[in-house]
Amino acid sequence: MARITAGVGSSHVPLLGVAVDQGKSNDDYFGPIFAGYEWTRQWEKEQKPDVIILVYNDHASAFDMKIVPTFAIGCGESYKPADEGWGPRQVPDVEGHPDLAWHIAQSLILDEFDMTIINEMDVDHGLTVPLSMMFGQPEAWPAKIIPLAVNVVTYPVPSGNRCWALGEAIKRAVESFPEDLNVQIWGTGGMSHQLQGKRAGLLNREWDNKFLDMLIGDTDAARWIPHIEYLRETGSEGIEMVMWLIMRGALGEKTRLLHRHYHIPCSNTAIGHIVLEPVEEETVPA
Amino acid sequence: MARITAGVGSSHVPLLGVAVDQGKSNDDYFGPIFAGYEWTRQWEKEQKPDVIILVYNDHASAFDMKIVPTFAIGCGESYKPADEGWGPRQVPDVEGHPDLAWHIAQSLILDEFDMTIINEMDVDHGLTVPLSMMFGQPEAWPAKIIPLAVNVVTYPVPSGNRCWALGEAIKRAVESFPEDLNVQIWGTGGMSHQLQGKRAGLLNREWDNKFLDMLIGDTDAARWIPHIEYLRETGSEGIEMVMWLIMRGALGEKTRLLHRHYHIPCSNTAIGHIVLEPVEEETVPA
Amino acid sequence: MTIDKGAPAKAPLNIHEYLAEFDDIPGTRVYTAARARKGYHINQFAMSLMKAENRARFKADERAYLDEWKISEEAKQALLARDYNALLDMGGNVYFLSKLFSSDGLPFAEAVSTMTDMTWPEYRQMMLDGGRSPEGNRSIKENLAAAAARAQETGKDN
Amino acid sequence: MTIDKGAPAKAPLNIHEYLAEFDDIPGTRVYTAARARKGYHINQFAMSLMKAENRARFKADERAYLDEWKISEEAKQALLARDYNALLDMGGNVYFLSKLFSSDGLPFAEAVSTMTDMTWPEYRQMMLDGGRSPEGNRSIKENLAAAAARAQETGKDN
Ligand SMILES: [Fe+3]
Ligand SMILES: [Fe+3]
Repeated sequence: MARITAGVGSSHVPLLGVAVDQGKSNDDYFGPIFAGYEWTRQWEKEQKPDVIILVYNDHASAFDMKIVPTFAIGCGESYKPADEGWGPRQVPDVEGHPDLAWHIAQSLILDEFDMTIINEMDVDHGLTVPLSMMFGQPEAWPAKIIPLAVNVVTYPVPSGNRCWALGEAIKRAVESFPEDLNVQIWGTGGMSHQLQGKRAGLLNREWDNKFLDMLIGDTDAARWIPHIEYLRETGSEGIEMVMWLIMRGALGEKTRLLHRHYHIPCSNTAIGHIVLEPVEEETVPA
Repeated sequence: MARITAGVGSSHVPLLGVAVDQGKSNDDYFGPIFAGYEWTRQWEKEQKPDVIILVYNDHASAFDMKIVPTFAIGCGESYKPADEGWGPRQVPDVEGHPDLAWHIAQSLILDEFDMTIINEMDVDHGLTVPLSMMFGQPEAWPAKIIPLAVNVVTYPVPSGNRCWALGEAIKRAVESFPEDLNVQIWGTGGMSHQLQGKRAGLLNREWDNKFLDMLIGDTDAARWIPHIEYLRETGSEGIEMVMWLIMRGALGEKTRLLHRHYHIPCSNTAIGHIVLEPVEEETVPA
Repeated sequence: MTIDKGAPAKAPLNIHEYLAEFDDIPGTRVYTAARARKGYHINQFAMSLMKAENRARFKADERAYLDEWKISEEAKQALLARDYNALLDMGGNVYFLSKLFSSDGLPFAEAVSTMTDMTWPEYRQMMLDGGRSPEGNRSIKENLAAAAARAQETGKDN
Repeated sequence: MTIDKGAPAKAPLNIHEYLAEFDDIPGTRVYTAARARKGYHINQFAMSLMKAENRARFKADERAYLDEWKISEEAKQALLARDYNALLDMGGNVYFLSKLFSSDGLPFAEAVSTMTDMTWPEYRQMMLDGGRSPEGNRSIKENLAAAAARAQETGKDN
């Protein structure tokens, strides 16, 4: 049986990709950011996940205004890095896991989530930057990836509750896949940032850290945070944090903290990073 | 306030479009089919709906296998008839109602339906044939149309319960739109038909009529019919009837029958057609 | 006919059970993920015929047009032969494949009839007579059980 | 800061209330349906710059390239001037518009700084110093109420 063994949260700022690609990750500006990912890189080498369900948002790259899916799951064989205006990132193609992806997609639809199935698309920095942060610059990414793209651009984006519930359903789906697979789920985006207007540059260290606190243990308070609170407290693009709730929901009732990192600033953004593992209660088989 | 004043169910067999477009709707074969729509044509002339929420499925026309949305709502200004292999139907373009469509889309997402928003697409016989059946051959369609495309091609398609619940949410959304609009909702597709394999040509008069019965009055039994039952009893393409449940769900707890018609065969398909109106209970304002 | 059984089936079905039931329907291929994946390029090819310029190119040289697609030789032969049952077995779906028979100018019913064991006039007559009955067409298992029961009955009679 | 209030907000919000709250955030345009509709072609234009050949054509003659799009003269002027605040007012969204400043070779933070009342070095320094504080940046109404209270306070003192 496949199982979700860990959840990872991480910002996915495009500049981090630039830093990796241009070999700047040890300089004065980036050094402290990347230092906070060192633990995770080592840990990932030991964990060797087979598949990562990578929750991210498409930043108007694969989807233009012609079609805006709320939840889109990538069931394809592979995905190329998108050209976001300065040419595609020179990173490996992303290999999918169509068997598990289709299984999850089918299970979610049966479970009354109104998924959009994607077979071909390019993936932007929202997906490739977390891979670079966690895996560096390998010849090929060391795990298969199931992209799960969430609309956090056009309002309303899905509620925190809906995202958390989707995570719960993903957990059920993974656990009903017969093959023995070590599956991680990553929630990316955030933390506080605002990329537009006179309020641009807003950061909120205190709120971000309370949010990280809420992902640990058995509270589900974070699923009830209304959108307006993200907007007021964490800037207009802080709403990306709803995607972390999908990750958290997929870890079950209780989590244990393995690693945590927070740094201000990176470009316009507060960098947050967390590694969690599910704490399974002893259950009597049904 | 906008309100849903009626629901219409109808098959959307492509051959009916051919019959209209080639002026054959009075011949021996088509005459009895079209006769059953006469009542509705007169009634629509009196009703003059402002907007029709037209639930249909795209038959691999706007959406190929690259992207398969479960529920897609058209928020665009207008839509052209699709070229399904023999050139586009020579019928008027379909004018949208972006104000109401976006309002419904936003409300549904807030209500935790994971909608895909569509701004540009062509519409196939699933949408244009019911317009021809209800309105004949006008210079321009006499109502604005909000296309609601449901995946009934790639399995799993949405459950009957989810479709019915979507209808209920559409009712709430329409009733929270401030403008005074007469809105109808149409559910199209079906009834029994199988377009593939050795079992092709299956029709089930008895089951289809029980299904029609279940749309009338205050029963919600139809929302619980499992997919396998549609497949066994009504042929592989009979599953299109789940779309009628969205229409039924949007009419509220109770309906009254205004018109009903059933005819076998049209091409490979059983033609079913029903007109319903919601029976509102007297409610004390909250 | 289970339509009027009252109990709501609210518990979420397991996807494996859900899919397994589909294999029990006689003469029917339900377009599941497995089929969608297998027939991906067949179906994408068929949809390409929605453009007049592609239809023209296809008609001018069917084989050359097919060679542009990631399709097996077997599938290309089935497409050239318009062998729709073979194409269903290879993951084709009729809503996609309809673009091919529409390009050929074939009516839906006539194209569909080629998948049955009837001629087009026979199929057409069956439809005029009320269509194919669901009796004996609902379940492979039920049909086998019924056949076994009949065989036993016959055995007893002997 | 309402993050730790316990009560789950389970009742579905009305969309009008939901959207109305967005207008209360200082210096922020939330990308609602209204903005998405207004800025549709501005945003679609920006996305077209994801193709190298389109970038080349745009750079060769910006005006000519813009004239291929259903965009108002005002929006064209704002695009030519890289006036991102004006573009936000016209329904532009930064995730789309980023394709324009990326084509220009401008880093995200520098492009974003042009929307504030700071120079790029000032903005950069603000970020290094911990970013813009949420204090006084949460709510237009709260800010007005606070200003009114201060004014009254000042009045009393006199
Ligand atoms: Fe992002
Ligand atoms: Fe249909």
